[in-house]
Amino acid sequence: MKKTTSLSKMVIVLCGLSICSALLLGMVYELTKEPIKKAKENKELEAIKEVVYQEFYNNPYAEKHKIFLGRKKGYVDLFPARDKNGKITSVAIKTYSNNGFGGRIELMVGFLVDGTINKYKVIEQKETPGLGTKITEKKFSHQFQGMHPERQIFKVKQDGGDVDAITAATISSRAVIDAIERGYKAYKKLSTGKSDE
Amino acid sequence: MLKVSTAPHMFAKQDTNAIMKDVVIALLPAACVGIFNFGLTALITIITSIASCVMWEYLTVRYLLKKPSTINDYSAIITGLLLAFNLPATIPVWMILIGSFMAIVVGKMAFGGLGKNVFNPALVGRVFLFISFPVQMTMWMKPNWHDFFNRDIQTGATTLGILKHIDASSSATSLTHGNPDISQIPDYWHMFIGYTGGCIGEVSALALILGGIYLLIKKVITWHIPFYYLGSVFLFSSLMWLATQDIKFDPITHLLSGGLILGAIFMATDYTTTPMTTKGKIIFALGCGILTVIIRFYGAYPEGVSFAILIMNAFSPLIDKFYYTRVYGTRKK
Amino acid sequence: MNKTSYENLTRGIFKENPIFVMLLGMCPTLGVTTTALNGMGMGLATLFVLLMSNCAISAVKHIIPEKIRIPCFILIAATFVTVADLLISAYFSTLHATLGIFIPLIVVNCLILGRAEAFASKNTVFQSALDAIGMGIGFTLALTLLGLIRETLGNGSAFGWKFVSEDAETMMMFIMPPGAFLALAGLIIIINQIRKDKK
Amino acid sequence: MSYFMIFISAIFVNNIVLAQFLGICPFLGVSKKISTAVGMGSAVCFVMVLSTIVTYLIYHNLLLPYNLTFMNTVVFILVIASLVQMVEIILKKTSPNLYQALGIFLPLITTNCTVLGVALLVIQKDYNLLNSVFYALANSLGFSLAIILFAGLRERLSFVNLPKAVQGAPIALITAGLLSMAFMGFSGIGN
Amino acid sequence: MITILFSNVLIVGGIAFLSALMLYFISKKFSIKENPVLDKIEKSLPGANCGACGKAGCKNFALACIVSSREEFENLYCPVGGAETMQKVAKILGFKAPKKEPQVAVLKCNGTCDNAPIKLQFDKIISCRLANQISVGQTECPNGCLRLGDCVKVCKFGALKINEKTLIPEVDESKCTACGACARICPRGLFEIRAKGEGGKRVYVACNNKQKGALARKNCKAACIGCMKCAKICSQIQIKDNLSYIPSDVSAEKYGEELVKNCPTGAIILKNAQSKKEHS
Amino acid sequence: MTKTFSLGGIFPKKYKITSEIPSKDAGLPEYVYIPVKQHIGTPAKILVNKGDKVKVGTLLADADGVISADVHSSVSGEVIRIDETEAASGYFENMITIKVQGDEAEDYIDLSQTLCKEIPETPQEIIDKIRKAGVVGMGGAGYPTPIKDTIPQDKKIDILIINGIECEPWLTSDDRLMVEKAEEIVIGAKILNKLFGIQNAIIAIDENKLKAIDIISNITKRYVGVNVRVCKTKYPQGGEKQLISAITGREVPSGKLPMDIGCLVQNVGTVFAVYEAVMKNKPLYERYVTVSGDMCKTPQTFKVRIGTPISFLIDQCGGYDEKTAQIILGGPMMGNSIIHTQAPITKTSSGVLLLSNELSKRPTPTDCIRCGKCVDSCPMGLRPYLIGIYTRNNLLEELKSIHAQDCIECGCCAYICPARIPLLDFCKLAKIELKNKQGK
Ligand SMILES: Cc1cc2nc3c(=O)[nH]c(=O)nc-3n(C[C@H](O)[C@H](O)[C@H](O)COP(=O)(O)O)c2cc1C
Ligand SMILES: Cc1cc2nc3c(=O)[nH]c(=O)nc-3n(C[C@H](O)[C@H](O)[C@H](O)COP(=O)(O)O)c2cc1C
Ligand SMILES: Cc1cc2nc3c(=O)[nH]c(=O)nc-3n(C[C@H](O)[C@H](O)[C@H](O)COP(=O)(O)O)c2cc1C
Ligand SMILES: Cc1cc2nc3c(=O)[nH]c(=O)nc-3n(C[C@H](O)[C@H](O)[C@H](O)CO)c2cc1C
Ligand code: SF4
Ligand code: SF4
Ligand code: SF4
Ligand code: SF4
Ligand code: FES
Repeated sequence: MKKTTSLSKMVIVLCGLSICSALLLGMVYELTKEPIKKAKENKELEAIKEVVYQEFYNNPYAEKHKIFLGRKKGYVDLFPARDKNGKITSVAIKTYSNNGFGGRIELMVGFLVDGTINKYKVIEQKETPGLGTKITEKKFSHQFQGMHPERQIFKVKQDGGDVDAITAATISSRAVIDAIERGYKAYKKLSTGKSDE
Repeated sequence: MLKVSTAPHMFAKQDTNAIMKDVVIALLPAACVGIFNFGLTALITIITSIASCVMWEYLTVRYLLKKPSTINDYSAIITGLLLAFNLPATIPVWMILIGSFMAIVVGKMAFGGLGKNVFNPALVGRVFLFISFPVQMTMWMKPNWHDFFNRDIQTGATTLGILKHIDASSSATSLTHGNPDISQIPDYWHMFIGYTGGCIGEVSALALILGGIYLLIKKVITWHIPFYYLGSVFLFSSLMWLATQDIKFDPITHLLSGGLILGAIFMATDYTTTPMTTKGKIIFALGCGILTVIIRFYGAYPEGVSFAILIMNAFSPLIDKFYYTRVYGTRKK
Repeated sequence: MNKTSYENLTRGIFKENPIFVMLLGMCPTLGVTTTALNGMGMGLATLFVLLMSNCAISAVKHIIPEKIRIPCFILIAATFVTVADLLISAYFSTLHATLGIFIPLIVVNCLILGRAEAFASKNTVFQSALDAIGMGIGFTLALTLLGLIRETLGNGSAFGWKFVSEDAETMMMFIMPPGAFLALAGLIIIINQIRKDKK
Repeated sequence: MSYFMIFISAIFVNNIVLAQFLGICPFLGVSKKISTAVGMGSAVCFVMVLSTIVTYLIYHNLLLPYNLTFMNTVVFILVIASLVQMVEIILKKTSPNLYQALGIFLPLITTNCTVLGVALLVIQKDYNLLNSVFYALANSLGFSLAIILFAGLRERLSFVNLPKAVQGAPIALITAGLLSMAFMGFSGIGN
Repeated sequence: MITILFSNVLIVGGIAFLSALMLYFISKKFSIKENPVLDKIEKSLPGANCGACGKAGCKNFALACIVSSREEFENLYCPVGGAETMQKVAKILGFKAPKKEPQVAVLKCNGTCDNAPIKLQFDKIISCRLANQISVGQTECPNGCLRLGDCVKVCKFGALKINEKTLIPEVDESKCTACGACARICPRGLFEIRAKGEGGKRVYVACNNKQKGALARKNCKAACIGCMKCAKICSQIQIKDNLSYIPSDVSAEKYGEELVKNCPTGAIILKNAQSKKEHS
Repeated sequence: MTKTFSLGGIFPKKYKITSEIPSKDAGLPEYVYIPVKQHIGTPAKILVNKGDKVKVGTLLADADGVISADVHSSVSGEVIRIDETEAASGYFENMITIKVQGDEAEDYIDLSQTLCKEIPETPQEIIDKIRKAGVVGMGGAGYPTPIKDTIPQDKKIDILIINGIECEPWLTSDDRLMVEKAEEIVIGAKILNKLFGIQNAIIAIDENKLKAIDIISNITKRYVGVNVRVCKTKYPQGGEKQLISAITGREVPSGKLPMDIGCLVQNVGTVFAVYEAVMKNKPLYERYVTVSGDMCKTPQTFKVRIGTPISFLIDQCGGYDEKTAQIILGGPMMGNSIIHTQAPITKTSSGVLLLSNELSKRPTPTDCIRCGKCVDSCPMGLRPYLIGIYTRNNLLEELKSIHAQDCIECGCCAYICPARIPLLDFCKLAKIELKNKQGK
């Protein structure tokens, strides 16, 4: 305790340590930069693979479209999946809703070319475990396969629609519908040829 | 041999047991309405709840705390009865066991038993069940005055559930466009006598008020908490109602529906978990009222009474610490 | 292995378990233990950081001036936390997503600094490493156990394997915040009881 | 999000201690008396707002432009630790009473997750500076509210003779659990 | 890679540099003289905060030690820590430790169940201090033990308990620190903090009854009746208000047995007549 | 409008079974035992010797020190013993034992029954006469009246309150006194009015003493400056501070005396003693005492010579058997149990109660259920449950901060507590400890 610390020693030690730290971390960062990016890409690719209609032969990731939905509604990403011939069989759209119980929910939704929903996968959600998280379960998500946002009344039953909401998690169910609808709008916008990019 | 003892040498008749017995008596009318409404299932729920609360208390006292049994002070019976009052009649028996465990063991005995707990045990049990099993806890039986043994359970939404739903779907237009749900809201008279869906004990305002009057006469409770609690809910929902003309703020519906009257008369008045002084009690009741309104109008839950009381329970020690009766002779000039 | 080394290694596992006995590092303990696997992941990440920082601190302890002791210790811990963060996000990206903000928060986990102050700043590198391993294992075990209990009660599964049917009712409270407190309280009561019986 | 909603959300709905699990150690450790809880709460308020401003500025003016966001943790904690130490030194000199009251817990603010947590969260949530300050203030108030309420409850419990097995940490955790359960009543407000 | 490393080192190093600088200057500017001695003394005290030393808690005692002069220090004594602790404190301060004989609390009442039978029924009186205000007590001895155990409740060291057979409190010598709390609380002043005596051997009058002999005997067989027999054995012993007092410097070794033998009522007690080990 | 105090209070069962029974002279016992200390303060200095012949009214002991009071003989006879004698509590106190022989009074005493209405004395003479008569407060505390009634220069009394409440259950001695000596009391009030130079004496009587209210209000119509106020029957309406707040709306600040806010409270018995002292030169040697209780065979209010053994009164009421579990001196709320019935009645004894076990049994305490009834009942606005908790944990600072020292020991809290916690005991302990600490 009696040691009086000199300024120079304090500065040298603290700076020295932080410089070591900076060097070490800089290197680790460089080393992990690629794997991290890959991991992120892979995650989306996995999701795309899961929701599109058929196996694809292109790299949808490379053909990413950003679709602008108006100032308030923001962007969604669209990934086309092509067959061997390069023909688009279905598209995966990374869409979202801000109306989840815990805030933002991100989904990857697969649409057939006519707009029929194929499957969706939840990429990110902060719903209540055991309640809102049931949107990730098959029991709920399966009902969407084959639905078409325009042909069916695309609402939960409580609101007079055709979708069975999760018991006690109507809000989350509505949010999924909202997200899918947003994706569908984007898809329609694109297929009617008014792409932004 | 003459006895020596310190003053005073006479005592009021009313002791802890007498008080608790009075509360049980005051709860009976509401229990009868519940059983009348929901039949055998309600009776089974009430009995299971009381029995399991008493059982848990006995087990913890005898085998964990290793003290003489305290079950004959009737407080576990009140907790059991009030827990049952806060459950839908259709609840499975095993859930009642879990709920009463939470109420008695976690909510009461862990803190040292009667008079020491800081949260209302019955509400601890109810809220635990409510959060854990939202589906079962929101299956409301419709009242049926004709068939005691009715087996096919008809469920429907409670008044507050309907109000909440209007809120969620199309609030602004609900009145003008004749939302089908509104027709399901029972009229005031039915709500007052209790011909409506809901938890076993909360449906009949009439029966609860009768019990409350009994408690007032017996001087078990004072009028402050029920009055200020109900009054503040009425006031706030009236203000909202006047401002918006929206059915979901109808103050009388709010007074009569949900567990408000049950909570105001029987649960916000629980001695142990509420402030000690009249001043504190008034603050407590106002807090409960405001929180109830906020949760009902803005929260995820259709009903806010349980949470409001629990939250204010947490505030009670602070209220007790900072708001107390002015000591004689300390008046500021 | 001599006696003190053995003692240093095993102390953290039961006798001075950082969670059950010393109540250190409560935030991740309660925050991430919604499942056993999350708990284990967090535990291992902490173990890694604890080990590295304990070693590093005991190695440089002599040159650190008193006044900036804490900033220095924490800087060292932060470095290894960032290493762990980067590695996990590169190679275990799903885990990274679930642990979220709690990974960077390892740095302020009282356990790390607590051991740095109480042990590493006074002992050799080797002993510090043993201490870190012991404490880390104790921490990991505790987190896994707590996660397991919460997962079992709250979700009806263990290490991701669901042993009740999809529709079965589980006590959802246990995977929500209040359940974390209650489950830990229950666990500590049981452990207190065991320790008492042992005595 | 309006400032009002930031406040309501941070104090009641997503209370930093009871719902987000940050700062549990001081929450359990410094809550035996209301007076110390008040002291800790105000210390956290002060340090949290201060450090959020500093880290925000560093992040947006140094780390982000130079692509060094991976250094967040290191830089933030370094800054926070130094700040806390400075506050401690200053407090010791200028207000010995407060220093005495907070005792050994002042250095513990460094290892209080809330401070670093909030610094990281405002970055994650992409708030602007003013929002960040509000968010930090709201969260520290949320922390104070939780710890003061909890201290009130514990002060009451301190006069109760409890069985050995539940004394101390277990009963504190049970109380905290029930408190957190009560606060779940606020969930959904703001949706 | 190089650019990242470079900017990283520069920025992080810079921040560290600045932090260190500021820390240094602030600690310079706001530095306060700490008294490491205070800390040391406080650490060597027992930390019971019982107030037996006459100061409000251990910290204040430590403060008093620091500011004390050599003579003043002689008068400071922590009975709980005893000579050993004072030795330590003295060493820290560079003083000589005050010498004090080890002390212990003794009960000046032998109104056991046998000696003083219960004549009055107490109905749930919770405290000796209250009972003393309203009544002579269960045995009707106006100076004797009330048997309600205020002393037991106040002893922080668990050195007292009411003996179930005799109904009066009993001092556990091994636990008693001579803090004097019991002496302060007993409404009848029945405790004396007394030197332990050579080899723990001590002789004292276990009675506090100031009534005249006959009256005293009426309520308690073991009452001191002021018969002067003890005073004849040793001139230091004095009788006042019909009550004998044996000062602690009366050697128990020398007079103990004789005193006990000659007291007609058995009011004189010789503690640890045999050496301690045999006793146990 | 009946007046009452605003904070707290309780409504115990009244048991005023002796209120309609006219008082009776208890007569002369064989021996009387006169303690030299029947008041707060220093014991009086004994002037007589063993063997001396005394008459009624002979000065036995002289006030000694600032706060003390003279003690007179209540009988005629021979002093046979001056020694420590067993008092009601069992302790030994200095008493003068007199063997009664005949009933002769000192000449200076006017024993006629005529009313004297004129007050010729000056204030100084009034005080002197009160002092000479050995008058002490008969409301229970026994504070020497001449000292209480000597108002320092810088203070001014503007209202004299005469306390005829008698709120304790069973007791009716003040009630009977007011009915039987109404006019004397009113004149006594006038005397005190003159002493303080005011025209504002208020006789406070509680609602259920209909007869006393009726008689006294009729009399006061004829006297200027003396009025009657009816108070609600509520315990402890008779407490000094409660009475002041009921009558005047003022509050005695914590730690201050009533005279600081211009009030003075005097018991009706004291006022009657003042009348007799000033107008009849009669020292305070007898008083009204109620003997009652559920184990008392023929309850009765007596006019008793000071020093009469309690057993002498009990025997006149049919004695007591083994079913009597407890004998209380004073009221059931504030009185003390006694063990020695040979002990004498003193200037401050207002009643003797013989209680059965059922009535007086101390119930077993259980855990506090935090009902708040103790808080609601405390007339001082204290929080008795907290005093209990803090006392048990010996937290003196906290006790002080919640004003535990202001407790008037009325016992409302202990009476009402459904968990039967001995709250009054804790309050008393708290006060003992606080005083000890202050002393240090
Ligand atoms: C703590 C808590 C968490 C909840 N989590 C969700 C959720 O994740 N998703 C959801 O849709 N509803 C959730 N809810 C319920 C909603 O707030 C709302 O009550 C419900 O969705 C509408 O009721 P219903 O589905 O029974 O018609 C939650 C409620 C609470 C109190
Ligand atoms: C220790 C003590 C000192 C008092 N001093 C005075 C005094 O100086 N002047 C005075 O008028 N009354 C004094 N009083 C009288 C009180 O104000 C009060 O009238 C008296 O205690 C009787 O109160 P009670 O019968 O409520 O119990 C004193 C009382 C006590 C106990
Ligand atoms: C709780 C309580 C109750 C009392 N009740 C009475 C009562 O009923 N009548 C009465 O004369 N004095 C009563 N006293 C005493 C008065 O406070 C006060 O001392 C007395 O009236 C002063 O008059 P004194 O000095 O003439 O005795 C009571 C005191 C207390 C503390
Ligand atoms: C007026 C009154 C209301 C009560 N309300 C409740 C209640 O809401 N919940 C409960 O568990 N017990 C209640 N009790 C019973 C008892 O006080 C409760 O179990 C305690 O909280 C246990 O310490 C009540 C008792 C009384 C006298
Ligand atoms: S020694 Fe004193 S304090 Fe102890 S029990 Fe006897 S009378 Fe009470
Ligand atoms: S017995 Fe008395 S002197 Fe000895 S430690 Fe206990 S309280 Fe102190
Ligand atoms: S005894 Fe004291 S605390 Fe109890 S009610 Fe009376 S004044 Fe209040
Ligand atoms: S009256 Fe008794 S039970 Fe009620 S709060 Fe007071 S002490 Fe507790
Ligand atoms: S781990 Fe969060 S405060 Fe300790």
